[in-house]
Amino acid sequence: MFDLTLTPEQLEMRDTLRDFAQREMKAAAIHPDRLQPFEKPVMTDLLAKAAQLGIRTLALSEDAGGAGADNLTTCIVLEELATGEVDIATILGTTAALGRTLFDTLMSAEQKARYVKAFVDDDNYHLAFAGTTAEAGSGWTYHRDAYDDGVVVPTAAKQGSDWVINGRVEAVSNAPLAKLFAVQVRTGAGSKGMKGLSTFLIPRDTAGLKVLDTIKAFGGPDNSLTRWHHGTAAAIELKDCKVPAANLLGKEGACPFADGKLLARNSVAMAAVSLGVGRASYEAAVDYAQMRRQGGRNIMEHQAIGTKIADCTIKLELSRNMVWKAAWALDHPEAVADRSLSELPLHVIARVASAEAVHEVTLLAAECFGAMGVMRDMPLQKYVNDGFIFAHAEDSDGAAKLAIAESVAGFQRKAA
Amino acid sequence: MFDLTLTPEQLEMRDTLRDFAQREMKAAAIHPDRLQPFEKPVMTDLLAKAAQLGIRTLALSEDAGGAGADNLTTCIVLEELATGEVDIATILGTTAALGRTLFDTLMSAEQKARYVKAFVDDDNYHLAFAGTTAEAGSGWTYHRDAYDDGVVVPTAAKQGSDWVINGRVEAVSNAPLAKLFAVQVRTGAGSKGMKGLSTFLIPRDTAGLKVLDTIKAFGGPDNSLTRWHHGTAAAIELKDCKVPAANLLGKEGACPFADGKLLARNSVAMAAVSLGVGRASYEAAVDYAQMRRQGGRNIMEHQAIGTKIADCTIKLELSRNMVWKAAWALDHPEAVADRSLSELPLHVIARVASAEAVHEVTLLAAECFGAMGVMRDMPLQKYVNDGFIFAHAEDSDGAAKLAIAESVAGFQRKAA
Amino acid sequence: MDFSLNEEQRHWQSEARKFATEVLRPASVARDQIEGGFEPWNWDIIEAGSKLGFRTLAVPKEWGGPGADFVSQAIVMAELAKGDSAMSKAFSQNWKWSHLISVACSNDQKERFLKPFLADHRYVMGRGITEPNAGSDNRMPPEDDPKAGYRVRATQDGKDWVLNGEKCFIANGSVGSLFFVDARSNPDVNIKLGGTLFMVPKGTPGFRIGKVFNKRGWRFYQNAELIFENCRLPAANIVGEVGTGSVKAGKGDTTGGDIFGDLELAANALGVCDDAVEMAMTYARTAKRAGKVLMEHQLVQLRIHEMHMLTEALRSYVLRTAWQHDAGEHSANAGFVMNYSTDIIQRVTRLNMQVHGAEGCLMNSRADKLVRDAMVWTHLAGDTVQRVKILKRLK
Amino acid sequence: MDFSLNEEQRHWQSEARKFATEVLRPASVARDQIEGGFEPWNWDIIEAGSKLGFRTLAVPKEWGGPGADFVSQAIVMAELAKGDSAMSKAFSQNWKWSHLISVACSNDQKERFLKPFLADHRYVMGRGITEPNAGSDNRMPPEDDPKAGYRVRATQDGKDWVLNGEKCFIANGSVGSLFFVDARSNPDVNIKLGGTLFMVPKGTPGFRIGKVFNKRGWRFYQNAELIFENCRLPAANIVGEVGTGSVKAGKGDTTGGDIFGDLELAANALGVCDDAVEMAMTYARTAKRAGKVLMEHQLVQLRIHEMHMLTEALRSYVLRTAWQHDAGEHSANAGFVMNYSTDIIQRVTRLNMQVHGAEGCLMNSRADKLVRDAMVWTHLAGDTVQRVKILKRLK
Repeated sequence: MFDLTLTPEQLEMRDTLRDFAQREMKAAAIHPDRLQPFEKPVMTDLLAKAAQLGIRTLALSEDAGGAGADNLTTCIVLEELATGEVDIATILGTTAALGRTLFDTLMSAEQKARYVKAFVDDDNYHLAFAGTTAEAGSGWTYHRDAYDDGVVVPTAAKQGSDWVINGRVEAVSNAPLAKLFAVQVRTGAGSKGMKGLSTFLIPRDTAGLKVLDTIKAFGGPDNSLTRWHHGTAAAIELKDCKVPAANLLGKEGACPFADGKLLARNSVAMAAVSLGVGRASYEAAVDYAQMRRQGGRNIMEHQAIGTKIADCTIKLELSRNMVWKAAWALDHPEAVADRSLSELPLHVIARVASAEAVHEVTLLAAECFGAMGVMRDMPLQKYVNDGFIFAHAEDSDGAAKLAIAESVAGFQRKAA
Repeated sequence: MFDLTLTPEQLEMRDTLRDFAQREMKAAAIHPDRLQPFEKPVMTDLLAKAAQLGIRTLALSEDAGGAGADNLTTCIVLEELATGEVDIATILGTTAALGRTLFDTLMSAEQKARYVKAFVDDDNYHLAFAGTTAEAGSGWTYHRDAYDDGVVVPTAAKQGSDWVINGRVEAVSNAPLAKLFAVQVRTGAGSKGMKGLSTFLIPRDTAGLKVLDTIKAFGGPDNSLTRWHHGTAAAIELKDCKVPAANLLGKEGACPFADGKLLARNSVAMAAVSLGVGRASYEAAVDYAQMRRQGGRNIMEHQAIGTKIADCTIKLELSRNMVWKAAWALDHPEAVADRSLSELPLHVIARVASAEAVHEVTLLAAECFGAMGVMRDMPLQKYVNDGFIFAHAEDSDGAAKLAIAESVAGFQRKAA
Repeated sequence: MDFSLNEEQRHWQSEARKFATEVLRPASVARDQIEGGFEPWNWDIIEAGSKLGFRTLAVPKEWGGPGADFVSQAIVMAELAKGDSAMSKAFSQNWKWSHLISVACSNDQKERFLKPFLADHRYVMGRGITEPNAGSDNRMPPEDDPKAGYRVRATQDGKDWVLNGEKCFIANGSVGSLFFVDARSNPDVNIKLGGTLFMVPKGTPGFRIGKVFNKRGWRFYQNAELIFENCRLPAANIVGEVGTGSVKAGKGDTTGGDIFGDLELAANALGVCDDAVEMAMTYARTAKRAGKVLMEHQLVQLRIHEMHMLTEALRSYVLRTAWQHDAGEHSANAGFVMNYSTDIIQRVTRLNMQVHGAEGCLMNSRADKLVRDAMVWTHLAGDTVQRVKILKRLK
Repeated sequence: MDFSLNEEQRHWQSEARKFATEVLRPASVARDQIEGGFEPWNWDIIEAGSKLGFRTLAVPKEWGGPGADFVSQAIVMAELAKGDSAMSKAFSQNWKWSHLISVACSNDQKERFLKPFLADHRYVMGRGITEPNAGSDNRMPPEDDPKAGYRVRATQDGKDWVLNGEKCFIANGSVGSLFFVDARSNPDVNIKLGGTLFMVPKGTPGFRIGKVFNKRGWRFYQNAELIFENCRLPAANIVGEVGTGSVKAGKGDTTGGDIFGDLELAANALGVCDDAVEMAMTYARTAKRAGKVLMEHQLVQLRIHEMHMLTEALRSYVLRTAWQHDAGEHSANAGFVMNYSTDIIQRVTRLNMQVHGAEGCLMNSRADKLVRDAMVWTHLAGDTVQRVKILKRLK
């Protein structure tokens, strides 16, 4: 029965996080001293505080020691957190989503027994997935079979009961903080594309695993590249990294992440994070428009500003509906079976639609601020930048739309 | 508890109407002989058939003899109907929404006793509201008090226990078919604006009530105006039209429609109708794109067409979410009280957002058809025209957005 | 740099403006409201405009035409289109073919076709490329499919050629006296190698008009099917060589874009935008909402601002491109400005409709007409295939 | 009509292109990546460009300047901006004030200010209008509120005037040698009657620089607070008459728009768009997705097509407007093309970023820089107040 009522627990979590974001995070996050420099190190004290509120283990099952929150609740929480600070929301969202996937879905009982207690107990314990999926950039192979040359991952060779891994993975989200990595490697010698991939659990302190420098504001030759992600990320390097066969996640040569479905949870979480940024910029604009006087009235009372505010309102409302729907759908596959929901890839639609909407909202919000919208001591320019990053990610841009079109056409790609 | 599952009844109604729209309505609605001429008379046989499926009394309470459908179910039904033919969906949607409002909400027991049986029994019995509301065009008075000179309605003078009404109302939806009118009149001599308005129930056969010619394709001096609405409409004229005081709806001088809130149901219904048109054009484009070959493949397989299809998919998905949310919200004011829903005017957002989306969807769909998108014997050009009408209505255009901005600002207009 | 018009350009501008104001505009909405595909057409309008030189404007002076330059042509199209876009197109549609004749045809062909064209005020021309299964494939033949593109078959029979097949959506189809028809002289190779361009006069046995299309926009302008059933033509009716493909046969492309066709649509769009801006300004200064004329509402100010701004940008681009044609400067601008005009005409006519708004259940008929006319650009001037094709013109 | 450049215009174009390629572009991203508000500034670049005439380009020949026409000015700005938008603006920012001096200042003032400006390669100028509570109210003073607009107070004291108050967001604030400051000589009437324009040289007692703003875009270009605490100026530093309002004092408006200021931003945007188009083309021809270079993907083709199309439309409009200025033709185009350039620069730089896409967690720094530079247009050249104001220029 269709019902948009939130549970008292959901409302309470929303209140708690909204309060935390407004009171504790925001002042630090948008302090001019933090806004002006290019580098914005993760505010680790706030990250730990947020972890103490249970966000890190939010989605982990209650049995395993988490809060067992469903995807919708997770989205509600992450949106609030992101109104306070986007990197913290991204880091926690990544760990929370991976926590559920790794511990509750993929690990064997034995593996879980080895790692879950430390994960639950340690507020600074984060998770990272280092790998690629068939979904990543699939739009570029629109209506063609998968193109396999792009899939380069570390290789693993069997050595007794161990595997020895060599290779490098660029730009692994959460890597600078993660204590446990799920690393995709090629075990099948001579295999290509997404076939012959396996995933290993590798604790950070494993010999041969090196987390490289955190990605900085500028990089590349002559600083020709600019940091372009939320959260925190670094490359990892594996040099003769020996991992016991017991750390293999699932079956050899059948990487559970390969088809990308397990990461739908993460797409939706990131969509919720984007909503938080959009809302932060929108709320700033509404407040300012009701205070700033020009033309003999508060600027809110001018039709031109009113139109911008209304456009923001509409875009955020529509995006949130879509994100929540996609989140709920992930937990309720039966709703597709009974035809309450369509078979469209709702998580992709949510990610694309919210990214575009939030991008536009941050720009409209900045316009309300005039020159102050580009000053580095003001938060608007950062919200705008955050919005650009959401909108120009591989999984939220034109190629992602093509994945939607393929689904409409019922196209099935032969895996490479 | 958040839940997007539809009831078996909702799914069944959707199937029934989808089947009816596809099998019975569509062939007649988009037959070249109907598409080519400017005039498109209402297909009264199909209208009656749809009425026999119970759509006319869909929202009327079960006690009163209707199906007692909630707003969400009504929207699901109207969307399907509109994929078949937009005018029939509009007429039925108008009658269904007014049926609930008039019989179940506004009429006294005595009034209901007089009219409800005929309404329920007669498949050709339609309803019309002739009047104006403070909401209509309120955006133009953005952040100013209501402007009263615009409110011109017929006047009523007491004569014994009767009221004698004189005046004219332009462009009354459903007037050509309606058997019962709710007519807004000014009873308070000297009153201005929305104050001093009353509403009377006036059966079509009342002496002195004349329904003028149905609005045709062209009108105005030198045919300088073009028909620009869905459904069917005509002006009504009241000449010494004597109506017993017993036909007063509610209290004298307190027109229940004045603040526009009762018509929110109608906004949402029309938003659902717009979705149906958008979907019809979208489905036509998807079918065509999977059949038409150019460039050595079905055009669906070209990225440029895939992008258009994906954009349509996203827009329709987001609009439907919003319309359903607004529909559900109308039946669940408690969800605002418990903060599951915001206090925004969701019905306005749904109307504006769906109108814009459907407008864009019909244009994108027509683009997929090339030259055939503008030929009058093909349905695409009609869908495009329908989309324009949705997008350029007073309650879906720029001024409507300003009403949303006023709500964000918490602005309360002094009624004129 | 100098943007001012010379005397001849000013002359054509004022002639066209006068004709548009006095003849086209008064007939515009009325003809648009006539039912049917053919019926909105009117020969008197064509004849009146022809007498002023608008039908033959592009014919070179040495062949007895006015020989107006491209800047003048652009200005005339825009001025006429401000009166009625479809009527303007009915005139300018002839220019590219008269241009084609003078550039690519033999003297014999010129004698046989250019002279009657000049002499007869009701002689109009068209070109048949599109077929039911060959639309964008004619514009951009897929490399991996040599059979793609038009399929009307041309078979040699002695000294003659025999055409069989169907063309659809052909401009001036129902009223033309002469058609340039692209046919496949060799069906086994791609259209650049197997295509030949024929001149088919009205009345040729085996050639007839099929269905006349009934359109949503540009209702005055004619569009029909051409049907060839053993239509026999002398080899003397071939433009250029057999099997050179139609672009090459037409010696089409010397300035980096189509010599004229692309600019034509951009200039026409400019006239429509001018019309829309004027309509919106006039209306906004008189109609009121909430006690204030529309022009005092920011909502409307921003719409009209945008309309005016986009129209002036389009004017600048059209004039620059016309000048580039005249100067023989290599550029892909003709194609780009055509695509650009698609975006602008649609945006500007829609904003005009928004400014007018719905009055109760009715919309200003001309505002509605402009939007419908503008929709024609979608497939003529700005679909994605055209954009991709034109991008390829860049060096 | 003639769009070709004359010899002088071609000269300035090639000089500017060379300087942009050899000096500005190599320094562009590096200076953008320097932390701080003032720090990205570099006097050597200013001096090098000044020696080539770019700082003083608009000073009339009779006063010893290059006296370039508006078309040349537009071309130079675009060429320099293709190297670096903020650096281009740092040069052209001086042109309007040198223009103002030559048009509106007394000979005595010219002697005192134009001569040193010409002589010193590091002499740059600015104008102070905006204040914390007076932004758009300066552009479009509300009719019902005479106190709206700038509030810096100018009080007469004997033959002198004394300024008190603060200006913010003042271009060249931290590096200028001379500022034109709008002050309120009569606070009780609106700024058109109570406003007076003062020339305030650096070093005047009571005048100092406050905060230097740290911006997201145009990081090279300076922006600061000006603070006046009993800053005493001789009456000889008043431009024009007391209480004529700043526009009138500056004899600002003889072509229907600001003589120069509006065109300046449009021409600068053109250079940025040219840069973006070139970047996108280069990248799309080498980077691959799914085994094909980006340029073979329709997704990317359509983006680059749009970038090129919009850039050429903007170029056409900028050049036409520059010519209109030179011809003294009345038009509101300067304002419209400025607003237009806002829309175009933002769209084109964003498409460029989309073409580049995210490479893992990194974005091309220059693609990112262009987007940030483009954001500056939002409030300088295209906010809704400016659009509404410019619409009012239409007759």
